[in-house]
Amino acid sequence: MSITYLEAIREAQAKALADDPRVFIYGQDIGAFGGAFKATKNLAHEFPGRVLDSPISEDAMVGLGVGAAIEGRRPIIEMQFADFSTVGFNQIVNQAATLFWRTNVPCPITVRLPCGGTMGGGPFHSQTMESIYAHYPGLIVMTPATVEDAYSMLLEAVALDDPVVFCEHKLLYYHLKADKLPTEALPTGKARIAREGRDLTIVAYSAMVHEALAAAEELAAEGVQIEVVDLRTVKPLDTDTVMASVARTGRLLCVGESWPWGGVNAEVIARVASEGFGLLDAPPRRLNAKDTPVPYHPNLWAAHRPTARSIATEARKILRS
Amino acid sequence: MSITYLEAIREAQAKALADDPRVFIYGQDIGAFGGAFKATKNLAHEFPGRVLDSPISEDAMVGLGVGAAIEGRRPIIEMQFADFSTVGFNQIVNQAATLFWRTNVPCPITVRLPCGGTMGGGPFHSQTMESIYAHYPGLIVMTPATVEDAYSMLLEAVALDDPVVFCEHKLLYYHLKADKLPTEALPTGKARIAREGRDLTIVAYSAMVHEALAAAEELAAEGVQIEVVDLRTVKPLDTDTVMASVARTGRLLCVGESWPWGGVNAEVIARVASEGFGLLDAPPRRLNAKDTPVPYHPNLWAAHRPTARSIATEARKILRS
Amino acid sequence: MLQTALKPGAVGDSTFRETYLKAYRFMLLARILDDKFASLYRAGKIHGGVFLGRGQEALSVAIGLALQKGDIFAPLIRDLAGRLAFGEPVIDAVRTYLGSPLGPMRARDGNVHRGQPKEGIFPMISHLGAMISVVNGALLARRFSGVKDTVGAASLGDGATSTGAFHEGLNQAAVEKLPLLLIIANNQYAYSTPTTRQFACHSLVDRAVGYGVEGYSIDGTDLEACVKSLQQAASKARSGKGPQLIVANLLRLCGHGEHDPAEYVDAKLKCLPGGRDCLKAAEEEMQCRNWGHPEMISLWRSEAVHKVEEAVATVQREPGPDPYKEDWSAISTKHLSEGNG
Amino acid sequence: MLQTALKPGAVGDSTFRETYLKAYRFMLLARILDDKFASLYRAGKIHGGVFLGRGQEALSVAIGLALQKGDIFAPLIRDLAGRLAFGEPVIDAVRTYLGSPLGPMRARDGNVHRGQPKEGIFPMISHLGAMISVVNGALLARRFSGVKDTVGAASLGDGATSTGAFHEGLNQAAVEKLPLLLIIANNQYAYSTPTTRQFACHSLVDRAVGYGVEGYSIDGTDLEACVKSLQQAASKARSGKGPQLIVANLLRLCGHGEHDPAEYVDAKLKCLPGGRDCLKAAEEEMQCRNWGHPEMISLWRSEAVHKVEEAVATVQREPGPDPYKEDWSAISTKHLSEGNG
Ligand SMILES: Cc1ncc(C[n+]2csc(CCOP(=O)(O)OP(=O)(O)O)c2C)c(N)n1
Ligand SMILES: Cc1ncc(C[n+]2csc(CCOP(=O)(O)OP(=O)(O)O)c2C)c(N)n1
Ligand SMILES: [Mg+2]
Ligand SMILES: [Mg+2]
Repeated sequence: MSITYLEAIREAQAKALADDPRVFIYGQDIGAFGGAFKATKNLAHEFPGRVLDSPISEDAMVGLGVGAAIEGRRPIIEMQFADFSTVGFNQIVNQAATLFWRTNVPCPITVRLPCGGTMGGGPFHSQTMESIYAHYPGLIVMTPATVEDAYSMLLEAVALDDPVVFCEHKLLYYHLKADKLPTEALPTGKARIAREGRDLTIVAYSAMVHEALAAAEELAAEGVQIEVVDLRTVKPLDTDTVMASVARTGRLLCVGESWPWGGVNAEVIARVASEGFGLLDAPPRRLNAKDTPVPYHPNLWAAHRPTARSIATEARKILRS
Repeated sequence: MSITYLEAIREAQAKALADDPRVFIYGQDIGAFGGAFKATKNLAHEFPGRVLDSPISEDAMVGLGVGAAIEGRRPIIEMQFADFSTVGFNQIVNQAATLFWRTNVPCPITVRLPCGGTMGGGPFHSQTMESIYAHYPGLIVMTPATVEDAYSMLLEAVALDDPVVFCEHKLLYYHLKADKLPTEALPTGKARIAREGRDLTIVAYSAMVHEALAAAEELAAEGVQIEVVDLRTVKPLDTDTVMASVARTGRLLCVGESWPWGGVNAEVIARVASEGFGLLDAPPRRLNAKDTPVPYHPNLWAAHRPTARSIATEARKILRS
Repeated sequence: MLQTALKPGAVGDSTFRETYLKAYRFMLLARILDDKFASLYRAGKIHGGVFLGRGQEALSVAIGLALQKGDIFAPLIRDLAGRLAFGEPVIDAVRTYLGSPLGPMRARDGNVHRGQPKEGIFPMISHLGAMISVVNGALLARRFSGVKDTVGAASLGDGATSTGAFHEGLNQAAVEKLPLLLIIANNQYAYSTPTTRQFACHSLVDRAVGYGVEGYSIDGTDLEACVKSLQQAASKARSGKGPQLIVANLLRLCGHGEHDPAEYVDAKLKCLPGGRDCLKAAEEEMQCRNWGHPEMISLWRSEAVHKVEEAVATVQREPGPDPYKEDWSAISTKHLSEGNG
Repeated sequence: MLQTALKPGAVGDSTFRETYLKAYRFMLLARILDDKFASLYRAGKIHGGVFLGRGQEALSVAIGLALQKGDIFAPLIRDLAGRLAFGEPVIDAVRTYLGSPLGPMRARDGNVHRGQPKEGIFPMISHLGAMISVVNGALLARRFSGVKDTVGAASLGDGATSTGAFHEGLNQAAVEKLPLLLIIANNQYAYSTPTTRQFACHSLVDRAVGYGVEGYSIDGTDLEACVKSLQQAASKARSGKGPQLIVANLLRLCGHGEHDPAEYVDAKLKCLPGGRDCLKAAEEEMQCRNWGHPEMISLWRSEAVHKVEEAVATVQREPGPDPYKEDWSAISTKHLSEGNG
């Protein structure tokens, strides 16, 4: 049997609903229909009254989740696309994220964001928003890159007493497969060494981990050994694991799908430069999407986002320096 | 005669309205009342029909501005507090910011955000959002630190064909004074050397420029010469000026009022580390607000944001390293 | 859909007399506490803004009295009377305004941004309209738990009806048929902005039909009308009739905040129905009906003054917050906290 | 407030006959072009989604015909007929769907996200409801310029009425008394979600009174009703009567997108009024009235097919976009562009 990244997300929600009566799911078309991506397939049927179709009201969807959380529930709010969370933004960053600090009442809400570019997605169905949400105090931001993490981290997200922005990547939904669901996982907040190497550290997360691994493969043929660090969560960010890797390799390339100004890559480089300056044998570099909206046409989209090829090219530059 | 930072903003809007018939202003309580901070005092009277009170509808306020811009107008949209732009967020980052790239029709809209902490402001009347807006392609983000820049940069913002998020700092509104309005200014996108020095570069913007200058003064007494760079605009970011300064001093401290994860400080450090690695004689460091909402009580607020004292302390650390 | 507020024959009935007097006492206490905050503000003793409920006590107290222990209340900035009637201790308000670390917001948040979620008082965030869907969520959670006979009330001003959050929140409650009381205090202004710049409908109650909820239009300065309408609305909500939209007409008898002289207020409004002082009106009503003798009222007043002065004195002796005692972490899972980057 | 759509006696009148036939031709062209997009989608020739207006052509075309050159139209995803009637060239649609760099969106945006602002067609962003206030702003700008006799139309679905943007936009237009036509195509579903999960009011037209705007409720499958109601609403808006809210009842005769088999659609709906195919209905109507002989109609059909095939053939010969020719800058002030960090 083999299971996809998307099925893992569906299974994690099924398990959360089955194990914890406090869990419910709220979002557009997630009930009988099973969601725009089928991440809640059959869940409304298996868990009557606990998987509810919402109106097209992102602000109220998140607000409702916060209110239910105050009453001890563990809501999962599905945004149909991450891009639409901009209209639920205020409730996420100012309501959910501030509740515990202001009132000492925890806010165990999970907001699922189907993120990232796909062929023909275009400017408003392709955005990644981890760099926006991670800036705000009070939020945990997860960016699983594997089927196993999609499953175990979503269960973690629901179990945590704090608001979690769960960034799942649409490009991984169907193609990424595993043989079975994991029974154990790294703790939340710990990064993972996705591939070991001694010449260069590539820090990535979400779909970019796979581009980085492909680049590492390509470079291996050239006799270069790339270490790939999968951040898993971007807030909190596992500086120790990154630093330990850079200590081994002396070189750092950060790869992310979000826009170049600020964000995960800038944060990682700033931390390494501040706390691990002496570890660096060469200037740290980063690779992001280009500084425009995400283009519709595949030709343009392929040039807009980092790919195994552009990562390999960037890596060679660093290795030469 | 002396003029405050707030009066300079009012004067810039008066001049823009007088010089350019395409300009109008739209926002809550900005008409006869002159605005919550009086940034539009008497303008409704002086320019009948061009300074309009809006309903409490931030999303529609920005949307209206974009539509008017399409028709060739130059709207200035006043948010009552930057914090409330979260409910106008979608129209700023997905409508205004994408219009030109998608349609080739420019979007000359200026969104004024009264930003930053003040005594007793609390979590929802104190936020700075430059780090959020600067992440998005299609926006220019200005953060004036002086009376002169408040005036000339706002005029620039209105004159530019692109959407500008204009971050004015409430703490500077009344206290910061100049003798007269400027007749010339640095071009948009150029940073300013606010104070020259050879031992350490402090990069700051908005209200933090003044904290940095105070720290520099304090350290001068200890025989240390601090160079203070005022970014003026955080997007685009004047990497050249920053790099040139670091080339002189070899040491870098970035200071900002926004939250620690990501944002302006991380971006500046990432650029210097990537492009000016060899210029650094010591690890670059940064100082931000603490990673919680902005506290209400002055005791807590003073500890939450960077101050001349905490900047000086941080600077000494770097100078010792 | 539109309903008249008064149940005929109710007047004079003795339990109502007690309710009325009880309401009046809370209004009086609220007025006195508000006045105290105003004077503390003028004395420079309060950081940031001070926002009063002067002129809106009748409506606000009616909300607090229509709610029962265990219900939910998301008050807005002019709801001191309702908060007190619902059970918020005077000292909570004082501690929050004066920034005492012993208050419910621990000096982290201030003035009207206070509450105790576990006691059913949801502390507003500033963004207008944002609390409605939060109340919806709490009510939905209670439905999940099989809790019956509960309601949640959310207060709003006329200006806040222009927010998208108001629309999404009320519509969501209507779709889920939640026991939500949405009370709109139309005090004629949003800060300086008159209602003509805020909406174009004849009355905000005309919105009820568009959501499929019941609507009430009342004189917010008439204590009896407020108490009876809110009670009627609350019992309807409790009995499964879904959201109830109460629109009260009244006038803000103070500035938007104490910093605001409010010269923009049209003096004529004071002479119109809804423009009078609801506290005075209640006193006159009590006289006509011969309810509560003047001596009793002045006794109540001095008791209220004493209560307020005592609370203020206590809080003023309390030390301010100590930044070194703060853990500066915004999340409850401490080992995941990033500290201060 | 609620109005009946039909002006009596209009039927048969010869200019109306022409309008009707003209409308029918655009509906036919839209249906054929939509069908072509569907087959291109099935053939894997289109990147991303394909969204059809099948079943909504009568309403959509009526919008396009009620508008004049110089007016503003913010179409939504099911407005191909209205776009064509308003003047959008067939090739613009084809180029956008096939991602030709020669199209108005230059392959940067696709499918229904197309338009030419300077021609009065505002290209939607995906966020539902977001275009209303943009149309308001354009109309306000025209008022500033003293432009009279102009209107702006914004299309919406039933689901989009649940967005805060819908509320803020319509309310804003009402406050400014702008000449906005807000057309709601209630096609019974928002993607898979039935209206019972979207709103609780009896009819969406009941919302008009709450905004103080005129409301119309029409059968969206009745071409005559659509054309006349939209013309009536447009002339009212032109003459300064403020926003007009048109709510049309109809059924989406396709999936949400072509990827969607839409098994969730209740078959009974097809038998209810509003459930029929408006194109067939118009043809039947034409037969009864003896307007346009069958031969003419089949001639029109083949002309339309030809037009569509020609456009597709042309565009398919056009080269795709070249990333190296892109300047990858999102702002117009090039010297301020950060490039690609
Ligand atoms: C979304 C949002 N925009 C702006 C503000 C700033 N603001 C605070 S109170 C207020 C006026 C509110 O008027 P109304 O709703 O009528 O309540 P009232 O003050 O009259 O009781 C405004 C504009 C806010 N708090 N939230
Ligand atoms: C704010 C927002 N949330 C979610 C979506 C995703 N979405 C796109 S179309 C659609 C359904 C729209 O239904 P309706 O408004 O009835 O229009 P219809 O498709 O029926 O014509 C949804 C949920 C969106 N585009 N915007
Ligand atoms: Mg008001
Ligand atoms: Mg629909």
